[in-house]
Amino acid sequence: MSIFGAPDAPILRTPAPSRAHGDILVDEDRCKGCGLCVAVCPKHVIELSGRFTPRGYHPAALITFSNAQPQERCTGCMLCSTICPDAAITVYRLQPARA
Amino acid sequence: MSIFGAPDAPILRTPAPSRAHGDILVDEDRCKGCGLCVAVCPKHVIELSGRFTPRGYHPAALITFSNAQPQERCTGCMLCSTICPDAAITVYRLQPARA
Amino acid sequence: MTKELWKGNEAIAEACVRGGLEAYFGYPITPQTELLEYLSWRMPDLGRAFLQAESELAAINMVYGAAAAGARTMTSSSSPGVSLMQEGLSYIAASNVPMVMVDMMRGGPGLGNLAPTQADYFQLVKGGGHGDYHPIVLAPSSVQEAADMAYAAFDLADRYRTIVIIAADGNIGQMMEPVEMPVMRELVPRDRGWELTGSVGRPRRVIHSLNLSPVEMAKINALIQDKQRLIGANEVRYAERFAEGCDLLVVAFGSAARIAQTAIRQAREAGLNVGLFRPISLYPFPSERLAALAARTRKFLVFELNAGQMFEDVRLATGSPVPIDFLGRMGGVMPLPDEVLEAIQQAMPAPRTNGIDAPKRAAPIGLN
Amino acid sequence: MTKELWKGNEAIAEACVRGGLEAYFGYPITPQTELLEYLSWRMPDLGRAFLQAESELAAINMVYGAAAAGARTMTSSSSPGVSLMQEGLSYIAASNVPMVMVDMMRGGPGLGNLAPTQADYFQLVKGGGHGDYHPIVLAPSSVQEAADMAYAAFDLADRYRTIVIIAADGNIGQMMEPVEMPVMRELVPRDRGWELTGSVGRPRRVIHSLNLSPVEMAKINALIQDKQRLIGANEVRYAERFAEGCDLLVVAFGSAARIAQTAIRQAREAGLNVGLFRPISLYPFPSERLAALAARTRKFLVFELNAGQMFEDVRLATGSPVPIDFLGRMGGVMPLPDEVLEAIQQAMPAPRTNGIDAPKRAAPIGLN
Amino acid sequence: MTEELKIVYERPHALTEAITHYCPGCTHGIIHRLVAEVMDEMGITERTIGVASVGCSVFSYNYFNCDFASAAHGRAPAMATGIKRVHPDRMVFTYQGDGDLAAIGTGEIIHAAARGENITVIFVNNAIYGMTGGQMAPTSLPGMKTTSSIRGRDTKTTGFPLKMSEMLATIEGAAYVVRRSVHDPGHINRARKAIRTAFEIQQKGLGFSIVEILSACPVNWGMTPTDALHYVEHDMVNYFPLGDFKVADTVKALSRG
Amino acid sequence: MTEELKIVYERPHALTEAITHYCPGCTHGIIHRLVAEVMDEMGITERTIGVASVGCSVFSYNYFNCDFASAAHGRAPAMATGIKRVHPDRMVFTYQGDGDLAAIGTGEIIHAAARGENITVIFVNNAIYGMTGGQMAPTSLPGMKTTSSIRGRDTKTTGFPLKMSEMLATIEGAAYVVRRSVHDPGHINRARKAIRTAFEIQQKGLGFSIVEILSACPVNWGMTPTDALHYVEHDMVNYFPLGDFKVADTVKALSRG
Amino acid sequence: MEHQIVISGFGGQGVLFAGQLLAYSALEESKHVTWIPAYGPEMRGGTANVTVIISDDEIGSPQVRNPTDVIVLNPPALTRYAPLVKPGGCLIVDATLIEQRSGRSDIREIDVPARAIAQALGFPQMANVVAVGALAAISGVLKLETLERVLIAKTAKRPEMREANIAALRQGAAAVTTTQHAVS
Amino acid sequence: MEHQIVISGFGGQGVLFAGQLLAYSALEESKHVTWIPAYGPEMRGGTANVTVIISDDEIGSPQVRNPTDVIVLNPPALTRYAPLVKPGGCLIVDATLIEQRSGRSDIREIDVPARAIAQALGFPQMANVVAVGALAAISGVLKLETLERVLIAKTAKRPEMREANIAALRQGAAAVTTTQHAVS
Ligand SMILES: Cc1ncc(C[n+]2csc(CCOP(=O)(O)OP(=O)(O)O)c2C)c(N)n1
Ligand SMILES: Cc1ncc(C[n+]2csc(CCOP(=O)(O)OP(=O)(O)O)c2C)c(N)n1
Ligand code: SF4
Ligand code: SF4
Ligand code: SF4
Ligand code: SF4
Repeated sequence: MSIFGAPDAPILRTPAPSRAHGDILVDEDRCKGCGLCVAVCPKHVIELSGRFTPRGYHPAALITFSNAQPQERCTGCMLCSTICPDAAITVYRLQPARA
Repeated sequence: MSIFGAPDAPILRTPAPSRAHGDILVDEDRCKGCGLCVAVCPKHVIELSGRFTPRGYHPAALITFSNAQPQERCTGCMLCSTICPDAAITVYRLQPARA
Repeated sequence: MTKELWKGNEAIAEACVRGGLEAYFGYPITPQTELLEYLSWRMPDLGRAFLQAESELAAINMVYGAAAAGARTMTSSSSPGVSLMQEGLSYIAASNVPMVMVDMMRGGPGLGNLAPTQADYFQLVKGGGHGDYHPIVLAPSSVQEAADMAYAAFDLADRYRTIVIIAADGNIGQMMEPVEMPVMRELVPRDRGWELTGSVGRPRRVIHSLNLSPVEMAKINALIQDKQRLIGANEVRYAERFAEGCDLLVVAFGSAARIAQTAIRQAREAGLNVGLFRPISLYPFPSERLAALAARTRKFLVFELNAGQMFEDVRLATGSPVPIDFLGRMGGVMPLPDEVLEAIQQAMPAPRTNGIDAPKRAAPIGLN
Repeated sequence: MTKELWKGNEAIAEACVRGGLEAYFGYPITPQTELLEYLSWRMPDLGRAFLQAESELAAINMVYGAAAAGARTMTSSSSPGVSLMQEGLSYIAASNVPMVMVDMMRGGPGLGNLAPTQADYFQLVKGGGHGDYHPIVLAPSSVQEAADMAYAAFDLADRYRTIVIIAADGNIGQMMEPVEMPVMRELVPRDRGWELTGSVGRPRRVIHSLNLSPVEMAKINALIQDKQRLIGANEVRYAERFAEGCDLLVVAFGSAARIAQTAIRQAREAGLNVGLFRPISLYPFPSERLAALAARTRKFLVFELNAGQMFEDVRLATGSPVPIDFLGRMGGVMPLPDEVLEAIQQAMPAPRTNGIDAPKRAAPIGLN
Repeated sequence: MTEELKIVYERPHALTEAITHYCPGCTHGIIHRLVAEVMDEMGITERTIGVASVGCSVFSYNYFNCDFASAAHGRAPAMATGIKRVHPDRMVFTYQGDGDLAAIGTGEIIHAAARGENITVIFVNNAIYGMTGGQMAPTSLPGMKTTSSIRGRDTKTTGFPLKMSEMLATIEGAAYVVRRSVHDPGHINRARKAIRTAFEIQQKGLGFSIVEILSACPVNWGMTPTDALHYVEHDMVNYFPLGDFKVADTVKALSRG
Repeated sequence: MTEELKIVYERPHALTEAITHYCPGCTHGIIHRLVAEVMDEMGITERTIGVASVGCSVFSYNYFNCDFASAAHGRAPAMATGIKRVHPDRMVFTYQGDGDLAAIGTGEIIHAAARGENITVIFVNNAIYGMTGGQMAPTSLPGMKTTSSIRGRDTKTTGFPLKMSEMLATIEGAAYVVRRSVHDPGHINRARKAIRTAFEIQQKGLGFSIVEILSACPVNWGMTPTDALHYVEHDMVNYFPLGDFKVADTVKALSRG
Repeated sequence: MEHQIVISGFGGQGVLFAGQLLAYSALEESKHVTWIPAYGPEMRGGTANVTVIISDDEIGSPQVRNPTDVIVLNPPALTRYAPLVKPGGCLIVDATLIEQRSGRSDIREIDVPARAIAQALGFPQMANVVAVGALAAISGVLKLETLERVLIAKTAKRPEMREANIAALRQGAAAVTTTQHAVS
Repeated sequence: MEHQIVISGFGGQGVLFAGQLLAYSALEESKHVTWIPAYGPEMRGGTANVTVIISDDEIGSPQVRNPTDVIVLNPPALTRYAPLVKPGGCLIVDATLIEQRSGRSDIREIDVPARAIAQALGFPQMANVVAVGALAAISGVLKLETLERVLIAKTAKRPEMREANIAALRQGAAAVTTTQHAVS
C-alpha cells in the first residue's frame, strides 16, 4: 500500500464512542494536520494520527487512553475548534438530555 | 487709448526718489495687482494705481503724499515683499553708506 | 419635442441620466470635467449615486463594483485618466459586467494638452488593457449624436454585458448644439440572474475574473470572443455621404468627420467627386461596408486627429485593392476645413488637367 | 565562454545587470517575480539601486524618475501590472527618456491566471497608453535569446531614447536552458545632454511631457514619429526556417514559435513543405520581409497564444495576396506540437491526395 | 438525569462546503471562520456581499456562503464602495491581505475611511506577500527574511513597517479601527467580538469599520504552524500592538462597544 | 554719517525670470518664493532637482532655476524616489497640491514616507482642485462650495477632509512633518523656516520631510485675494491646525530644529 | 446660407455670452447652429474666443479658417481676425477700445463705439450686446426681435438690466445704419 | 536523437531536482537541453512535474504530448502519463509506491523499487535519484559517470550524503539490468 494514504481509508464522520465529558469529531476531508489543535488542547488529548487523509495529511484525532483518568479526558472546552483554521472540528459535550 | 493698458506704459524699474526710511520697487511686469501688499503694509503707503500693466493689472505703487509725516512713510519693513506672491517687490532701506 | 442648446459634456451627462444611469464615479480631468460637475448635482437630486473618487483607478473599480451590483453605471475621463483605468477595464471585460465610459480624448502622449485629438483610438479599440477583449467603441460627431449614443449606451452594455465607450474629444465636449433630449426613462428594478444583490431566496452568486485553470480561462475567452462576433454582426454603425460612386472616399470619424464634411462640400462645389464615410462604431469596425466600397472606389483618404490609427483598420478592411492616402494632425492641432480640402485636392486620383475631365469613376477593381 | 543553465527570469535579470542596469523598480507578480527576487540581492551586492515599490504604478514612475536622472533603469511585471503602468509608459514615451520593461504575459483578461499567453500583443505593440507612440517590443523564444535581448536592450533604449519592452511569458520565464551569459559591462558615467543631474556648471534642464500649445505638442509627436521611422528602418528583427519556397509559412513569435518549430519538423518529416517565420521585433514589425514572402508563398498560418492579434499585423504586412489561416489558443492553454501539426496539416494549401503530389510551389502571386 | 453528547461547536453555516486551498496552519482559515460565525450569529449571510482581494485569500469567494465579488489587487475598498452605494441596505465587507491593503491599495483604503464609507474591512496582516511566494510587504518586520529581502528587511533602504491601524485612526470618517490577533483561543475570541462590532456598526450605518488581524503565514515564514503563532504572539504583537485605535463616540454608544 | 538706499529684499536668484501663470493673489507664488529663498540661503540651487506635480503648479518647472522633472498626477514622490536613488547626493524635492498628494497620490506619498525616502515634499493645501476649475478635493472643508459640490461639501456622502500631516506623522520613516500657513508675513516666515529645516534634514540624510502649507485659491474660492487669506487664517487653520506633527529625535538634534 | 461668426476679446468682456445670445436666437429661428469656444492654451485668462455657425443646412466643421462675420472687442483680436474675414464678410470693431483698422477693402468693416454706448447706458460690460446688435443689423443673420426675446429670457435674473440690455442691442443695430456709409 | 523526459510525482519527492540533475548532466555532455516545470494551477502543493528535453539538435517545444521517457513517482502520475509515453519509449515506475502498471506492451516499462532502495540507503528522499539512475541505464540518454559527477557537484553542501547519492544512482541503474528481462 502506498504510504501516501489510501483513498479508501475510513473517514471519521461520527463521534467515536466515548464516556468523556466532551468529544470531538474531526472532518478528515478538511483536516490538514497543522497540529494547532494538538498544541492548544489543555488536556493534551489530541494527537496527529499516523494515518493519511485523502489529501495526504496526518489528521488530528482524540487520543484513546486505556483506563483514562478524568483529567485526561476531553472536556468539550472548544479550544481546539476555536483555533482550527479549517473548521474541521465539531465539539460535543455531555449535557442533560431534553425530555 | 484703450483702458486695457497701453503696451507702451512706462514700467518702473528704479526706485522713485524718496526721502523715506525705506522704499520699494514694484516690477510691473510681474505685479498682478492682487493687493496683498496693500493690505499688509503697516504704514498704509501702498495702493493699487489706476494704471494698467502690460498684462492688464493695476499695479501696486507707493503712495506719494505731499508733506508726508514720518509715520506715513515706508520703513522698508519688508512685509509687502514677504507677502507678494509674484516676487515683484524689491525693498530698499536707508542705511549707513560704506566708505 | 423641442430642441435645446446643450454643451456636449452636459448633453451626454443628461442623456445618461435619462438613459437610466444609476451610479456615477469619476475624477476631474479636462476636457470632461463638466460632465462630472453636471452629474455632481443632477444625480443626488434624483436620489441616485454620484461619487467623485480619489482617482481614476478608484473610479473604475467603483464602477466595477456598481456594475457587479447590477446598476447602470459609468465613468468619464480623458486620455491619461483612461490609461489608469486599463487594468480595471480588463477586469470588467473578463467579468462580463456592463458599463459605460466616456473618453474625451486630449493631446498626448504624457500630460500632453487639453486640445482635441483622436490619438487614443488604438488604446480604446484594440485594447489598452491586458488580454483579448474589445469594448464597443462609439464615436459621435455631433452633440445630438453624443446624447443619443449616451442614452442608448446602457441598453447596449446590458444587452451584451460589455463595456461601451463613447470616444469623443474636447470639440464635442465643449461645443453647444441644438439637441432633442431623449425622454427620461424610468428606473425599473431588474434581476438578470447574475448581479450581486444579496442571496435572499436564491443561490449565492460570485463575480470574478480569476480562473487558474487555462481550460476554464479559455472558456471565458471563448465566451468573450462569441460575444464579440455577435456584436460584430449586430452593432456596426456608420454614416455615408456621396460614398457610392465617388472618386475619392474620405474616411473620418468623430470631430474629424465634421471638418471633413465641410471640406467635402467645398470640394464638391469645386467639382471634385468626393464622398465621406464615417465609422460611427469604431469597434465593431464597419469593415464589410468599407470593403464593398473599396471594390468600386478609386482611392481612399483617411483623415484622423492622430498619426494614423484607424488607418490600420481601414487597410485591414479593404486589403490592397484601393490605394489609401492618409492625412493626420497630432498634438491637438485642429485642422480647419481648408487644410482637409487641400489634402483632398492632392489625393484626387485623377485631377482635372488641361480642362479635360478625368473619368469620374474608375473601373471597379475586384477583390482578389 | 562556457554555458550555464539558467532559468529565464534569472537569466534576464543577470543579463540586465551585465548590460549596465543601474536602478530597478518593480512589484511582485507571477510569473515574473523571480526576476525581482534575483535583483533584490544582486543589485545591492553591486551597490546599485533596487527597490520593491508599493505598486506597479509607483514602480513605473520611479523608473521614469531614474530614467530622467540618466540611469539605465527598468521594471518588470506581468499583464495586470503592465496595464497599471500604461499612464507612466505614455509619460515616458512623451518625455523621450530610455527605459526597459520586461512583461511576462499571463492569462487574461482580468486576474486571469498565471499560464503563458501572448494576449497582450495589442497592448504592448499598438500602445496601451494614450497617445501616438510605440515602444520597441522584442519577443525572445529561448532563454539565451532573452538574455541577449536583455543585455542589448539598454543600448537600444539609449540609442533612440525609447522604451524597450521584452515580451515573453511564463514558459520562457520558468524554463531552464543553457546560456552563454554576456560579459559584465562596466558602468561609465555619461552625460548625454539631457539628463537631470543637478545643474552644476551648466544650464538647468527640464524633463516634462506637458505642452499646452498644440503646435508644440505636434512637434513632440513629430519627433516621436521620426524616431519610430528610424527604428522601423534599423531595428527590424526576425528569424526564418525553410521560409523561402515553402508551401505553407507558419508565422509565430516567442514561445509559440518554439512549439511551431517542433510541429514543423514533424510536418517536414511527413513530407509537408512548411516553413517558419518568427518575428523577433514585434515593433517594428518585419512587414517588408513578410510582404516579400507573401508574394511567393501559397499560404500563411499565423499561430499565437491569443485570439489573433499579431494576425492583424501579418495581414497588414501582406495585403491580400496570400490567404492566411489562424490558429490561436487562449487563457493560457499551451498547445502541444501535435495540435499545431494538425493545424498545419489542415492548412496545407494542396495536401497530397491519391498519392499524387500537389505542386510544391504555387505560381507567385504579384502584389498589386 | 440522563445525559447525552450535544454539539457545542460546529462549522458555521456561512462557510461553504469547499475545502480551502490554504496551507496547513494558515490562520486565514481561522479568520474566515470568525467572519462566518459572526454572519451566522447576526443572521446576515443572505444580505451580505463580500469583496475578495488579490492575495492568498483571493478564493475566499469560494468559501463564504454569500454573494461575492473579486476585486483587482488593492481595489477592494473601491469595489465595495461601488456595491454599497448601489445597495446601501446590504452588508458589504472586504477581506484583504497586507500587500493588498497596505501596499498597492493604500489610496483606496484611506479614502474609503475618509469618506466614512459604511463598509467593513477585514484586514489580514501576515507581514508578507503570501500568494506570490513570500516577498517583503510594507508590513514585514525589520530584519525579516523574505524572498525579496533574503538578508532581512533593511530599514535603511526600505523603511519601517507601516502601521495601518494607527494611520487610519487619524481619519475622522473612520468609526472603528482596531487591531486583533488570532495566535491563541483567547485572542481569537476577542477578534471575533471585534468583527461582530464592526458588522454591527455597518448595520447601524455608523460608518467605516476595519479590524486588522495579525495572522500567520507558516509556509513563507518557514515555520511550523505552532512556531508561526508564537512569532505572531511575540514578534508581531510587539511591533503591531493590539488595541482599539479609534472607536467613534457613536460606536461607544452601542451596548457591546 | 551718509546714508544710502540699500536693497534689503530682492527677488531670489533661484527663481527664473519667467512670469508665473498663477492668478493674482494665488499663494502658490509665495510658496515658490520661499522655496527659492531657502535654495539661495543654502546655496543648493545647482545641486537640486525638483519634481513638479499636476495641478496649478505644474509649470513650476518653468519657475525654479534648477533641474526639474514633471511627474504624472500624484506620482511625484515616486518619480522623486527614482531620481534620489540614482543621485543620493542631490537635493530632491517635490512640489504638490492637495488633489495631487491627498487624492490620487495618497499611496505614493505614504510609501515615500514609510521608506523614509530622503526627499523633501512641499505640500500646498488649498482645499480645492485649482487647475481643473475648482472641484472638491479630499481636503475641502465641510460645507465648502465647489464646482463638484455646488451645495457645499456633504460630509454624509463624501466624508471629512483628510488631515495628511496628522496621518503621515504616524509613520516611523517620516523625520519631519509640519503644517504651516502663508496667510500673513509672520506665518510666511515660519513657513520658510520649516522649509529650510526640511531641506537641511535631507542634506544631512535624516529621511523624509514634508511641509504642508495652507494656501489660498482666491479664484476658485470666489474671493478677493485678501478675503482668501482671511479664509485661510480662520476657516482653514481651524480645521487644519498648524504645528509640528512629527519631529524625529535626529532632527531635534539639529541646531535649528 | 451659412454664417460663420467669430467673436473675440479679453476674458470678462462677455465673449462667450455674446456667442450664446446668437446661438439661442438661431435655435429660436429653427436654424442649425454650433457654438464652440476657443479651446486649449487660451482657456486660462487672456483672450476669449467663440465661433458660432448659423446655417439653414447641417453644419460641418464648427470652426473655420475664414469666418463670414467677426466681432472684435480688443486690439489683439483685430490683429488676429481682421485678415481672416472672408471677402465680402463683416467685421464689427469696438471702436471705443480699438484704434487700428483692418485696412481691408474687400470686407464690410463697421466701427461701433460699443463700449461707449454701453457705458452711456450705465453698463460698460454690455459692449458685447451692442456689438451683437450691430452684427445682426449688418449681416442679417438673425432677426433683431429674436435676439431681443432671447436676451430678455437669458437675463431674466437681472430685471434691472432689462431695459439697458434691449437698448444696447438696438443702439448697436442703429449704429450700423449710421456708420455704414462710411465704410462700405 | 531527442529524449523527451517527463518526471512526475508529489511535491517533496524531488521531482524538480531530478530534472535538474538530468539537465545539468546534459549540459556537461554539451547537449541541447530544456528544463521546464509544470506551470500554472499545479504550482501550489499537490503534483509536481517537470519536462526535460535532451537533444543533439536545437530544441523546439520544451513540452510535448508524448514524451519518450517518463518517470512516475506516485499513482496519479502513472495514471496520467503512462498512456502518453511514445511507443517504444521508457516508463520508470517507482514500484515501492505504485501498485498499478500501465498495461502497455508497446513501451519499455521498468519497475524500480526506488523508494525501497533509497530507504535502504538511509535516505528515502533519494528515490528520485534512484529513478534517474534507472532511466539513464535503460534509455542511454546520458552517461552514468556524467550524472555521478553532476550529482556530487550539486549536492556538495551535504557531503554526508555523497556516498548514498552515488549508491542510489548506481543501484537505480543496476535495478534496470536485473528487471529488464521481466518487461521487455
Ligand atoms: C496588479 C497586480 N499586481 C501584482 C499582483 C500579484 N500579486 C498577487 S497576490 C499579491 C500579494 C498578496 O499579498 P497579501 O495581500 O499580503 O496577501 P497574502 O497572500 O499574504 O494573504 C501580489 C503582489 C497582481 N495579481 N496584480
Ligand atoms: C491622471 C490624471 N487625472 C486627472 C488629471 C486632471 N488634473 C489636473 S490638475 C488636477 C487637480 C489639481 O489639484 P491640486 O493638486 O489640489 O492642485 P492645485 O491646482 O489646486 O494647485 C487634476 C485632477 C490629470 N492631469 N491626470
Ligand atoms: S487544527 Fe484543524 S486542521 Fe489543524 S490538525 Fe487540528 S483538526 Fe486538523
Ligand atoms: S503683492 Fe505683489 S503682485 Fe500683489 S499687488 Fe503687491 S506687488 Fe503686485
Ligand atoms: S502562503 Fe501563507 S498566507 Fe498563503 S495560504 Fe499559505 S500560509 Fe496562508
Ligand atoms: S486657480 Fe487657484 S491655485 Fe490655481 S493659480 Fe489660480 S488661485 Fe492659484
